[in-house]
Amino acid sequence: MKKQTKPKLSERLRTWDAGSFDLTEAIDPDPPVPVTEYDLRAEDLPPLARLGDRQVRGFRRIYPWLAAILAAVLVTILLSAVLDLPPYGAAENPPHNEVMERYVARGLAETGAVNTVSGVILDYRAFDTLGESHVLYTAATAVLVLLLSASGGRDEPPSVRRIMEGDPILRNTARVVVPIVLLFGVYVILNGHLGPGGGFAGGAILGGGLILYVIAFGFEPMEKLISGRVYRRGITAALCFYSGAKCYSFFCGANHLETIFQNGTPGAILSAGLILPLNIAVGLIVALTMYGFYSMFQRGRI
Amino acid sequence: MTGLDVFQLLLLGGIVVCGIAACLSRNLLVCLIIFMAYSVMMSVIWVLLQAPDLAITEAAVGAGISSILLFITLKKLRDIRKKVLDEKTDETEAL
Amino acid sequence: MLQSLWENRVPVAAVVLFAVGFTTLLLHRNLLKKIIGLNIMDTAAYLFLTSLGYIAGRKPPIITDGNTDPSAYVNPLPAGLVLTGIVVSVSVTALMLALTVRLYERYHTLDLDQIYLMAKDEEEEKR
Amino acid sequence: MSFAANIPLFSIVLCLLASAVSALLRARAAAWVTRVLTALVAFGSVLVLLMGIKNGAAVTYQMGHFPAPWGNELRFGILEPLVSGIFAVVLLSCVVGGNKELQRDIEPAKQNLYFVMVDLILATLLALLYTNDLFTGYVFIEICTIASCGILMIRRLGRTTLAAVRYMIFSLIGSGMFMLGIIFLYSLTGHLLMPNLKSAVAALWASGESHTPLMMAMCLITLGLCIKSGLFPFHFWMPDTYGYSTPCSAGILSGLVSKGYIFLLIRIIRCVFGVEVFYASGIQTVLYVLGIAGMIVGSISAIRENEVFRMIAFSSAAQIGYIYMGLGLSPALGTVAAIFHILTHAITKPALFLSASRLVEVSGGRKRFKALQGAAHRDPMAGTAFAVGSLSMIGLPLTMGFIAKYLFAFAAFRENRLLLPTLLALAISTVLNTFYFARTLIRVYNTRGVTPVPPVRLRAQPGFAFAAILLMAENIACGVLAQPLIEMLTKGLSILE
Repeated sequence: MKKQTKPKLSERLRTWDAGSFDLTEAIDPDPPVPVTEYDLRAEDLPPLARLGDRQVRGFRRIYPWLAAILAAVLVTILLSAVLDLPPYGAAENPPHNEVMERYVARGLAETGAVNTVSGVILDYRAFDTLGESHVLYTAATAVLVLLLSASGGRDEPPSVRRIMEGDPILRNTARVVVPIVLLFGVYVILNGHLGPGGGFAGGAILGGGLILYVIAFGFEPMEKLISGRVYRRGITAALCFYSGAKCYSFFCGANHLETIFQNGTPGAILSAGLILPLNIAVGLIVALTMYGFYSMFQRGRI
Repeated sequence: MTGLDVFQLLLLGGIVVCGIAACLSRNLLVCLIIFMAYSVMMSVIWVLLQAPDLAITEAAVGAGISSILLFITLKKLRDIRKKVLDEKTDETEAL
Repeated sequence: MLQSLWENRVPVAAVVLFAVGFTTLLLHRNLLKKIIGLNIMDTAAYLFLTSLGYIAGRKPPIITDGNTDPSAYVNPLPAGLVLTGIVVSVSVTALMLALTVRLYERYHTLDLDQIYLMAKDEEEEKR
Repeated sequence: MSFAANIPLFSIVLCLLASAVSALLRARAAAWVTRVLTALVAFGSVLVLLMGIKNGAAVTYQMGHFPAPWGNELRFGILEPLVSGIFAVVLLSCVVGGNKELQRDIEPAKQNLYFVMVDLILATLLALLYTNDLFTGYVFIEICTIASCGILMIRRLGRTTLAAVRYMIFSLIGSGMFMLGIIFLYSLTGHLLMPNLKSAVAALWASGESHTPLMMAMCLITLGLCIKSGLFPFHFWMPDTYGYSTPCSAGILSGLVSKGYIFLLIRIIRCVFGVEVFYASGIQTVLYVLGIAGMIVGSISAIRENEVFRMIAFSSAAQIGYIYMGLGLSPALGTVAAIFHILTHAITKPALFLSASRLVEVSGGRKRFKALQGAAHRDPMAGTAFAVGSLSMIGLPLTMGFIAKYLFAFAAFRENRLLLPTLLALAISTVLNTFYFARTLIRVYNTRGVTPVPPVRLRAQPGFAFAAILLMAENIACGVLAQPLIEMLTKGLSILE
């Protein structure tokens, strides 16, 4: 038995990267046909002959072994460091210091958020979160740059449309599920300061609901709600509101001025000062971006 | 060792196995499905670590949006391949 | 050794996954695999960070019944940081996937080495 | 608190707002928004700098109603506004000087998106300079990575997309390591704010407990930033990245983005690890050795290159080597020299990329050296800018490069142990630098074999002329009036801690 497993492992390692290009096999049961000049070269010649350079070929042979060794070395080094850390789950570990105590003990009074995590990310450490929504915005812009097709996506291949018009089972399921998903997303956004959730989770759920709707019914009905213009203006408005509001509260905080926002009664839906509007803005950004990603990948425009 | 500990240990073993399997699997579709399972298990671990916010976000973002994007990319790649293939057959027929 | 492995079980699993993801991101030739490796690496780091906030036997940091005693809840800060991180990793994933689509449109393969060689050929033909 | 203390926050938010609004504007309007923005940021930085010099101490700016360590903080003394001002001016000249090439390289419908990315890069550079919190640094590093990839791959060449993928892969590996380093530090100290981290790290180091994880954290953070800034042997994404992007992007990426990461590393060494701990850990020796190796290997690769853009890119790898050598040399003088070289490189490299692209443009778009024969006569302004840049890289007196090399040598004389290898490396690398820059200069000024004689002059570009004059003036002004600048750097470095 042992003799059999050993070559199997080495075989596995050798094909670890070389064999993983059966993209066609994964989704297309037909045997791969040479498609272009490049494909012809890549597939008709023996696997590594195209790499004429002997050095490259030698390097390729040791590639998987190199990978295995690197992983093993990395695991050893990191483990040696991790085993020296304070034990996991103990109450006296360094992270559980005065910072955490104030977040929990005074978070409710200072931010008005029942969910302390929301209070931390949207009030105590709001600058990080401001950066984070801009990460999403940057990525959305970069994807737009990459995938926006020159024709504006009007030459959609018919295959896309065919797949988009989902079958009756999908449509009828979507008819029931989509409203629930959207409602749940809105609930998670609005409830962010009271319970688990918040703008990011809720926005992602909303985005998922919109994507499901589009998969079932196609882009045309969605166009009435979210056109390219609505998408761009929505994101810009939400980001400007977010930056402006946070800049105002940073400025007031640094200069020891009172803001006009009140914390209200803890636990009420209209409470926690800026956290609720910020959650809505973040939710809007996330939902639009997620839908935008899908739309860009699917048809090259929004 | 309580029952929850055992459950957590099983999940931890599960994500490690899934992580390695996703990297080693040769079929890309299988690889993506394993990755989805990995994300779902990760969000359950986060529930056990008393971080429900993260669990919701990971379930929606990691297992939801990321996976949808990966699948749509795979589909897009197949479309590109099909388009090129059709053009090629058209050319040979014209000849 | 075994004792400390057990004591630090979550961070141990996290660093193992980090190493796996890291290696895949660095050395795998298939672009989609690289992206999956990236995601595994990121989530492993976040798992590590989350485990730092956990305190055995405490509740999630959502104030219930007006009890604001810090010794009743786990640490909310790592959860907040990870929330930020998850969004970062999905953004990067989307960007990498878009780059993959563009490269595949042009070279019809996902193998980075082959793409590199083809790009080099292209360059020489132009001269 | 004086009003000037609010300027860093306002600059960052203004950049973010500008980037959000530019998505709705036309390309021309977006370009003007970016130009006005960079000018405003530069002006604001001057005000902050004046305040810093007057106070003679660093100001911490509390972000919001909660004091650190609960909330975020910005922190600025002399060094940060100085660097941010120079960065903003360089960015302005890149955007103005590379405008013609931008319009050639980028589809009209996407040109406004380019300026969105540039605004975001400026915002992240400012945030990386000013932040006093490690995790904020991580978030802005990620924005910077994505936006840099954006301005790189916006040019629709296959080779550019490939370069973008490789750039992304290395950047992501770097950010992953940086993140893991932060996590290790957090698990050991429980803090993310730099001053608290510093006292906790010093206490931990003195107690000798948890030595392995602490070293691990320091190594991971340093290594992550080294990979992202392209220290040898992680420099091989550079030639493709700089060589195939549009010249404006090449200038921004080589001159500013990688320098932003190095500046963050200097901040972290000073304000997180602490000088005593870091220079006792042995990491500085690794940086020193890798820096010297990068200087030599980068220069040799540049000599072997036969394309002007890739040559400049490899020369960038060599210059990054200088900076790390200075960091590894000594905490005081060596670091001053390194920061001076950061500024030198930030001012010189964009000038080289922009002028080289003009020279290529007037030589029929071919990048090979052979095609560049006599190019400086066809566009004298580009020729002058290229000459000044090259001489500064070689280190001729009156330029910034000379002062930088002098400072490196001066720092080496104070470190007896490292005197000989440093001087030797400086000498070898200067000879190599001279070789390939002089070769190129002779090529572009030599008219032998070029028809017609005298060569036809092509129409000058006002935008490029503006940028070239701005960068050359800055270079020579800083080279001639180096003494006050060095004093400012020394003072700034001493109040950084």
